[in-house]
Amino acid sequence: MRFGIVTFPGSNGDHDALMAVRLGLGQPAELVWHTERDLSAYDCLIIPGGFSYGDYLRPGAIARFAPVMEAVVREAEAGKPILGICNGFQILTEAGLLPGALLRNASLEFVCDWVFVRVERTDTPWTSRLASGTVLRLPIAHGDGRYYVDERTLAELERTGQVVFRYVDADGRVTAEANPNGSVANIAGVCNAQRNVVGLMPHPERAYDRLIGGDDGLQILASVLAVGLEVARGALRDVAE
Amino acid sequence: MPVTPEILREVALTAEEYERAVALLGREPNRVELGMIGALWSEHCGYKHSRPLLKRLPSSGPHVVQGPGENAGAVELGDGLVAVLKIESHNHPSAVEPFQGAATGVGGIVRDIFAMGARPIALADSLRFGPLEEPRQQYLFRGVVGGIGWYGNCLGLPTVAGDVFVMPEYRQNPLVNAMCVGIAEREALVRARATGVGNLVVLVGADTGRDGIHGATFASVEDPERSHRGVVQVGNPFLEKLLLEACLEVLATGAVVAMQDLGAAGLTSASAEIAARGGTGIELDVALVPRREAGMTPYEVMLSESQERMLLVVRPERLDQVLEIFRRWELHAVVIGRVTDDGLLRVLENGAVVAELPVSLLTDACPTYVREARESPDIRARRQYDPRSLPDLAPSDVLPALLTLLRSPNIVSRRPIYRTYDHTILTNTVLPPGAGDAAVLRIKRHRFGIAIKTDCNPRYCFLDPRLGAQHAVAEATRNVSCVGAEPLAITDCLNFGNPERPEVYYQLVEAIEGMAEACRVLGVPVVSGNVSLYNETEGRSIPPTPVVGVVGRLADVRRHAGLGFAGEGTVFLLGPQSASLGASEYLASCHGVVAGAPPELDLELERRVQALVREAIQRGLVLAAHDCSEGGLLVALAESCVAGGVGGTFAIDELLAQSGRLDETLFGEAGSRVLVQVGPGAEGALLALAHAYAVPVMELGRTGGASFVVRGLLECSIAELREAWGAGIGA
Amino acid sequence: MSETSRWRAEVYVSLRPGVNDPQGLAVRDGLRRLGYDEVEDVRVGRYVQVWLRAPDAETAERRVARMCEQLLANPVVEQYRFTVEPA
Amino acid sequence: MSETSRWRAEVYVSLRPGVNDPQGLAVRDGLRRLGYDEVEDVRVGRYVQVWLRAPDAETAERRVARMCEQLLANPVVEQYRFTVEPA
Ligand SMILES: Nc1ncnc2c1ncn2[C@@H]1O[C@H](COP(=O)(O)OP(=O)(O)O)[C@@H](O)[C@H]1O
Ligand SMILES: [Mg+2]
Repeated sequence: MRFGIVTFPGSNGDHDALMAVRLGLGQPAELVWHTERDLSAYDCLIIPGGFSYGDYLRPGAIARFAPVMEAVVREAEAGKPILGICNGFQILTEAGLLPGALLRNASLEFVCDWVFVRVERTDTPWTSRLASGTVLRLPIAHGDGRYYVDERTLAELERTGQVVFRYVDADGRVTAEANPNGSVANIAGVCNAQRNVVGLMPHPERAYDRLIGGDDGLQILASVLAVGLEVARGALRDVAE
Repeated sequence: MPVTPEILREVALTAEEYERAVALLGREPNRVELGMIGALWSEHCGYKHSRPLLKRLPSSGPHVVQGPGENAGAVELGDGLVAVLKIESHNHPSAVEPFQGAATGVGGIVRDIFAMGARPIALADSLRFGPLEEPRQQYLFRGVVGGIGWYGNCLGLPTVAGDVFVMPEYRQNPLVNAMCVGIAEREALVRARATGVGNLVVLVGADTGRDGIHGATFASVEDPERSHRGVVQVGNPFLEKLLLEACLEVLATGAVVAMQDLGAAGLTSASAEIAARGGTGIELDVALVPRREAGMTPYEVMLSESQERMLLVVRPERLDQVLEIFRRWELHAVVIGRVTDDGLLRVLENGAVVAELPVSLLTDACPTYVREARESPDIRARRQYDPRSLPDLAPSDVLPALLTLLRSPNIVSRRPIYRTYDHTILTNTVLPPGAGDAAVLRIKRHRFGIAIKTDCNPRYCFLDPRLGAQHAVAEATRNVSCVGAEPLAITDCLNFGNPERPEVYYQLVEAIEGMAEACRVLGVPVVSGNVSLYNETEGRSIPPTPVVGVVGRLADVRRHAGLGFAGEGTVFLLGPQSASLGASEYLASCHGVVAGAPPELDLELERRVQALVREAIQRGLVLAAHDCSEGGLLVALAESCVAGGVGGTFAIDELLAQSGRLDETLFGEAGSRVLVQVGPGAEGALLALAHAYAVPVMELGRTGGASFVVRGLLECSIAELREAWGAGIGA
Repeated sequence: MSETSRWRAEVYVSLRPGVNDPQGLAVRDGLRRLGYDEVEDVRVGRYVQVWLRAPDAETAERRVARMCEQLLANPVVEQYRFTVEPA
Repeated sequence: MSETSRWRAEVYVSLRPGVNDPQGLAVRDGLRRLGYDEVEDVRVGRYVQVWLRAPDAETAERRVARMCEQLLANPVVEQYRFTVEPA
């Protein structure tokens, strides 16, 4: 399954995503330049972390207008699996592909640590192989990760099941202490109404090997392979007919 | 043009130095030339006081691929790879504007690394402040840590190690030393030598503004806050990230002959240095330099210290290829001049010559000074102090003393700092900050890994600069050995006061000689470094602070050790069984006394202890290893228990019997001491190994449970220790 | 661009009333710690100055308004206000 | 505090002229990429609103000025301007 990983000026998690997919998943992956206008060659897309355009003005605010984003929007509407990680999550919310906004951490400090997140929904391509309620241990590294939506929208997201990941303690309980940045309802990740676009602040692409602290991230990245299998089966069917 | 004393003060040249310049030049330099000479003859660029002394540091060794003299040093790692390392100070700018001062310090050291053609993979920072309870120090602390995090995090480099020390003497002069480590293919290393007459000089990166003009000179005079002139530099890590990626891509094409970052004294220093190293000349036209502001004079353009700029020497026939790559990265790159064969640095403005100086005059001809060295009698007297004149600690006071030490800013957890630094990016971090005595990084697709740490106990150096500098080398390398790595090389940052004062010059000489001796015995060369003098205000100098940054190599990165005790095991003390209280954290924190002689250091024993620890780890005998530094034995035991979340029961009766004093036994400090925890069944092997290395070894007790017990002396819960230590620095 | 003139816009971006502003709270507490007990509330936002060319004030204002909509403010969490004057 | 009234101060903090403003440059380039070619320059600063109690406008202004000196602006790189009005 071919992964496309978008590099914006200032992206710095693109190479980690590349390594996670190649070394961790053993799948082909390529970096895609921010001026690219055609993403049809890829089976899924990762919008990686970093500081696109230095996070100046607002994280993701300037990157969302990069030429490649028109293609990203097209692929999103076409239902292609897209994962926004950290700054990628911020870019997708700025672009309106995901609801809400990511504000300055409540602590006002950048925070780098390992946290626990609970998988709330398994009906997205990025969580399809996980059991609901699974607790994953993942790294975070961000200064603007406080997820915000107004109450009405929050209720809507909960109703439609668009909350995909929540910060929890080691035992899977949603607590204030487990919330590293003041996100509403401990939200660590959400998806769009169509469910194919997922964004989260934690870094699954930094957790693909025990030697560097853990490999829980692979479970997220591997989930999307199921979609790859579907695509492959479809192709075989076509050949058969 | 008659030179007035004002003009000379402006460019920080003495009358004698001016006469020297006139004599060498055979005429009076004009204002632009004078500014250029002043900048390159400053302490910061010219190393006037340190150059004669630095020669004493050993800089060669079997692993050394590049010693001092280039933008950074390099050591062999194996499989054709080298580690490139360098440390640099940004003390004066950080005293004026802590956030931007520290941030631009990180930017500068990173450029040094990729100028060598290496990909930066990690940062470390060594910080010194006054008492953190004071609002001003809080402001400096938060600003500095915030600035380092902002720049490093945005660049996408993990900050994985460092050290912090607090002493009142740093109030007016905080220290900010940043270290960067990169990896390169040995064959792909770039030297900053402008060769090939007719090759083009290309400037790339930020537009040039009036930033930090005279930065080099202001880093060479006392009292940063008053002496500071020019516009404070504001860093742009975003631009640096583009510059980093683009420069590495450009270097890979082979179109580039040389690359040099623009740091202190900007264009003047960069062009003079590459020409000097290349044995050539350079001609450039300031009118071609992209400006951020209108109306800048040639003087300002040549001396601007605007950040995020690089100078390249490019083969004319490959220019388009180079410019195309920079265009793709949306970077501004222009040809501003060419390499000549006349050994002159010729500066034009729209074709008209505005300055023309022999390159050698700017670089080699810089005067050097050997000053009078005399130790301050006050410090000598302090060193005579006998800690044993104090009443010994009562058993009932052991726990309070331990908790006081665990809360001391020089021991308490550094988590509040490194939690704001991205240390997982690049997915190489095997032992993150706090997990081990040094950070451990893997090198993807290779079996070996590297370890990084900085250290320097300025209290030791204050009371005995020679011995203190030896301890700095010993502790930094010991920390690296304690994670299982063989120290390969050192990069040092010599932070001192005004060398024109005999007692400061004495400290400088002693520290360098001490460092040199330790490096020789431990077999670790100094491959790069930096000197920062005049760190003093109103005649009050900082303690001598020769910060030592070490890079070590683990043959098999999977074979490493952290400092946290892991479950049940036996804990041994390796190394000297006696310790002393002179210059100790205990004296300072519990008695408010900064005096006495620092612990003696047997460098031969140090070498054996480190070799022993490394072999024990490589053989897989070790569950945890932690060196005993500030706070001594009991603090080290407590740190390893808290870090591992496991208690233990220890006995110190034998040690106590030898010393006769409780305070000395529990909190006394000594070099060459390491705690190791081994699993059931490994005890014999460790003892045999210690015997083979002729290293004293003593069993201290066993780990397990949730309480911290020293037989007959103290019993408390790990939680209580964690509460004290875990409060965190600056809290 | 010959018959255009130069304008300076001042754009004030602040968080919407509902959105809490930890930075504002931190500044408020900082001020109180410095003895400014009279401070009741603080909100921290962005102050963006834009110098642009336009034939007339109306055009300048129309363009700046679009800049705010598109880039300078995020409608999900922020509100903005601006002024335009000859530069 | 009984006879004091409520005031709202608007503080505009910006980088001193000549000080490098990477954020301003990034926003300027961003706007141009969006087709706002008429944009010549952008500077980004802080917009701080302070609600405070004071007996009269003069006192309010004097206090806010001191707040700016002490905390709201960093004199080394920043300059400020403010207005005070009844809230
Ligand atoms: N300024 C800093 N930045 C990042 N990490 C730091 C800093 N200071 C200390 N650390 C980390 O905190 C841990 C403890 O540091 P230190 O007390 O210097 O250890 P030691 O006493 O063994 O030298 C180490 O992992 C060190 O790398
Ligand atoms: Mg220490």
